[in-house]
Amino acid sequence: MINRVKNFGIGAWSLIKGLAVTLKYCFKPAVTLQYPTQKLPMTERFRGLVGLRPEKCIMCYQCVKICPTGCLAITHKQEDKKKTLETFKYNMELCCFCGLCAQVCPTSAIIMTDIYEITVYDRKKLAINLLDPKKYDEWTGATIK
Amino acid sequence: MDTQQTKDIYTEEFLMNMGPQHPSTHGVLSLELKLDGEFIRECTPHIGYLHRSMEKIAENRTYTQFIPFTDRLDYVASMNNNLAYVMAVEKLLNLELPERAKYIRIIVAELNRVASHLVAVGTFAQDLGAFATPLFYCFREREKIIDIFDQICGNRLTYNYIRIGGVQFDLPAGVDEKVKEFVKYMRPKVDDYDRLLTYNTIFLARSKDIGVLPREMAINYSVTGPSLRGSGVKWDLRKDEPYLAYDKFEFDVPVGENGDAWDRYKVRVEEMRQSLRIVEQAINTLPEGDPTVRVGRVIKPPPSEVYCRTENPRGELGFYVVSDGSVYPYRLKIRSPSFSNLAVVPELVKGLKVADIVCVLGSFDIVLGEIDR
Amino acid sequence: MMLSILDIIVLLLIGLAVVGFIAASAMFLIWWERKVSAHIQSRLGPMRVGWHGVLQSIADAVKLLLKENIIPAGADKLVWWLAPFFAVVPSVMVFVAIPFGKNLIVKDLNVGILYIMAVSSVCVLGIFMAGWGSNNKYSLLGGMRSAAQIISYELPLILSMIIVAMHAGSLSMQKIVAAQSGYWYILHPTMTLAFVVYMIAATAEVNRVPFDIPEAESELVAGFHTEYSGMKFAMFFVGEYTNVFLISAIATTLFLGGWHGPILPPALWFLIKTYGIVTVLMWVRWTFPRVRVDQLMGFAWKVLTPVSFLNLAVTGWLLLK
Amino acid sequence: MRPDEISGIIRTKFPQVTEEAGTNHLIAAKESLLEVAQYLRNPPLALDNLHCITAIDRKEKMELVYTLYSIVERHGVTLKVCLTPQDLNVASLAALWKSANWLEREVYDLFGITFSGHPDLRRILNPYDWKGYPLRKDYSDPQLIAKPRL
Repeated sequence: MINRVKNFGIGAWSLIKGLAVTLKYCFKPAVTLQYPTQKLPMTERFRGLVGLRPEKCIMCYQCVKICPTGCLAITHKQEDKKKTLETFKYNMELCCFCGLCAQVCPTSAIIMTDIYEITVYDRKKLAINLLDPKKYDEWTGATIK
Repeated sequence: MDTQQTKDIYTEEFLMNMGPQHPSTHGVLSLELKLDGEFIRECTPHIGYLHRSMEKIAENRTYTQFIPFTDRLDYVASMNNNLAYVMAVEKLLNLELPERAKYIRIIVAELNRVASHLVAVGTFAQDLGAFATPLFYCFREREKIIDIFDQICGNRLTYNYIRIGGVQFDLPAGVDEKVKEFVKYMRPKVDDYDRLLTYNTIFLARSKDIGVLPREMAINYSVTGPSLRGSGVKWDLRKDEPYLAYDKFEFDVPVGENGDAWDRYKVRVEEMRQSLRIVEQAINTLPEGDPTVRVGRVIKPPPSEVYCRTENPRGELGFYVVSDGSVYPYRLKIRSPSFSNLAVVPELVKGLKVADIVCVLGSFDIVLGEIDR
Repeated sequence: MMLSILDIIVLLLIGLAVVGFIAASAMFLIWWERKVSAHIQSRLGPMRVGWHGVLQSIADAVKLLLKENIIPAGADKLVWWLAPFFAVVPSVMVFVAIPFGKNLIVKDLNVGILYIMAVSSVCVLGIFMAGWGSNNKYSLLGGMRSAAQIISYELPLILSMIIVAMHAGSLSMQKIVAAQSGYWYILHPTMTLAFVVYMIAATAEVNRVPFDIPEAESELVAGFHTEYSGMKFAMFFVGEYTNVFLISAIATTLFLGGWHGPILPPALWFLIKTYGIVTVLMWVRWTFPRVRVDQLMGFAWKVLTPVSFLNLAVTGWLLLK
Repeated sequence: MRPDEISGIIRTKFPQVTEEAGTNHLIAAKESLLEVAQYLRNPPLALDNLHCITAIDRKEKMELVYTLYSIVERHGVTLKVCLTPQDLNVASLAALWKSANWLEREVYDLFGITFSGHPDLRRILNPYDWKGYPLRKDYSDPQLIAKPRL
């Protein structure tokens, strides 16, 4: 009977210690951000949407080959030894933001921007052409580093 | 229960479906419970809702292309998945790694173990009814680790950081300060969890002697990781079959006594402390040099088979890779720890109450991405 | 005795005042709980609707009003429809006997405590009907658990109230408060034990953690109010917060000297003490895990009830000595 | 004990168990699998933990690889069994190691190898009424979009 009361005492004391922990954190400042107004700045290596600097692209197709989910597709015109880019299809729906294309590109024409808010109302808008300059205006201004 | 008095009362067991969409099945797992009032007579799990047939995908991807897929296996500890897969391929190529690459991999894997255990501890407390408060504390600490990973490799959950032959980038400038500061910040927090949860009398009442897993049954079902150590089996790959540079650090392996839910939880809390010790020792003695070995862009391992396993936060994740000399692996088998850990749950749960199945399931800390592959 | 028109109007006005106070206090408590729980969990809580989210409860109420009224298939229509009323109406009826100030009381019944206990035990019917009527296995389990829990915690509750009545020598709430003018009952040794037993039993009575088995989120999805949405869910929600206010109000009246207090007006003292106890209940709610059903029942019958009977005997012996 | 010691002990006990060239994987015949497994399970080698079962579809034959470990003795053995595509059936080891129950169900589900003596051989990962065995090399499915080979 005695140790039942003793256990009861230890139990009650452990409850009070638990309350003390929550009380301690009750008066500490909050760690959360108010999302739409305050946004977390993305780090320098952050892998968001794929961005392109068309002038640097040498059409070596390395990025198309390495992409695990096959979301890049390039067509180019070849006139007497001079290759010009025609279309650079990028399908955001399949992209898994792994960063392999940006790592394998020899001239770092293709890079990962820091846009992560990708929401569309119509699925077809997820497949975009990286060549036209207005591609990311819909989401906050494109910050191609 | 079947005295004369209850013989003539017609009672009937009813079938209750728990999942696949349920607050505490830790993913898309469906448990079919045959209930007699509150008591569970039988429990049959149905899995496969998240089956993406990773092994078939692996046969159509080159060795480097499959690394982002390993992130999606145990999505709570994706660094450790990368590590296991990449070590298997390096064993195929029998590649020798520079010291710095080993140390960086250990730091990153152990930090990810702390983050994964934080999720496990938070959701286990949530399952037992401590609504949201411990979970928020654990996620507040986990956020600090995610920031460090964000700085190192650029992503917050699916890191894709470890490459065949080393790591993708070297550690950025200020990271070792941040890691040391995190370790100092995290130690008192783990003591907080002890005060808030581990010795709380209601927490003890809910998880002591629930779902007791004896030693032999644990080994027989090949349960691995903290759930095995909770049953008193001192088996940790980092100590018994040291890979990378684990033999250079001293840490001890926490072991539970009678293998109930509380012991498994206690082992995880203890392991967080040990992982912090490893990270501290690794970051202090980080060697200089280039963390990657030059491996050609096209990786064609010689035709052979290899099995390599590492100590994941949930157990031993093994990769059996068969290569036939081409760029694609011929067969890639993923031995997932949660798959075998889940196989024990129906055995342990017979006769317990509905509230206990949630406790036992939470104490095994399963992740369905890894089970269904 | 025929009620003249004037009496009826006065009664209606009083009724309106009470219901208005209940709605306002429920709204305030919902907002207050979200802020307290937020700061405990080192986050900010509602911040967008009004200064520090003050209008958040109103926004929630409007949202719930606009929700579609879904009746689950195969539900026992009448029982399911009636359940919210049975959960809320008894709580409102209890407000008759709560003394807010010197003469700020609807009707000073001389059987105050008896009336309160009789009326508030009807709540369990509402929860049980909700569990049974929703034709959902989770709700059924939740309803069964709530019936067992509330009935078995009523005994220690009544016993601790009787101990106070014995000391005060009357059942009427005003007389109990009057008896405590100089000397709060909580300071008396047997009364402190009764206060502790009362608080534990009262937390179980209103299904708050660590005894919130009937609507255990992590096991029974949402327990008895799984199938309720819109205004019906809002009624359960308001009912729960009114009950929390009630048990704190009764606790202040019986143990903390009701509206007695040095300089501030009596009604303000009453509210300060009541909301103080409610904040402690919230603090407890966001710290402890949930007890299992059989432990809960065991605790009620094997610990609380014997302790209350012992306390009763000791009080009787003390008073008669 | 070192791997070659272990294979030495086993091969002395079971002459028909051969060793694969290079690696020290042991290859046992289909019929003697249960008997060899029984021996491995008991004390001299005490392999108490069937870690993983891998099936490899080599087109002309199907290989089953049992990875066994012993926590007591801290050593491991890899046992292989070759099956001809005609009769994809082998004795189930669920009686010896309980982990084999789910592992064999997964191999049955993805490769179609039936295990005689298994408590309840059902599909585990795919829907129960799925046609065909996905991980076989000759498995083709109209919706399966093969990634363009390099």
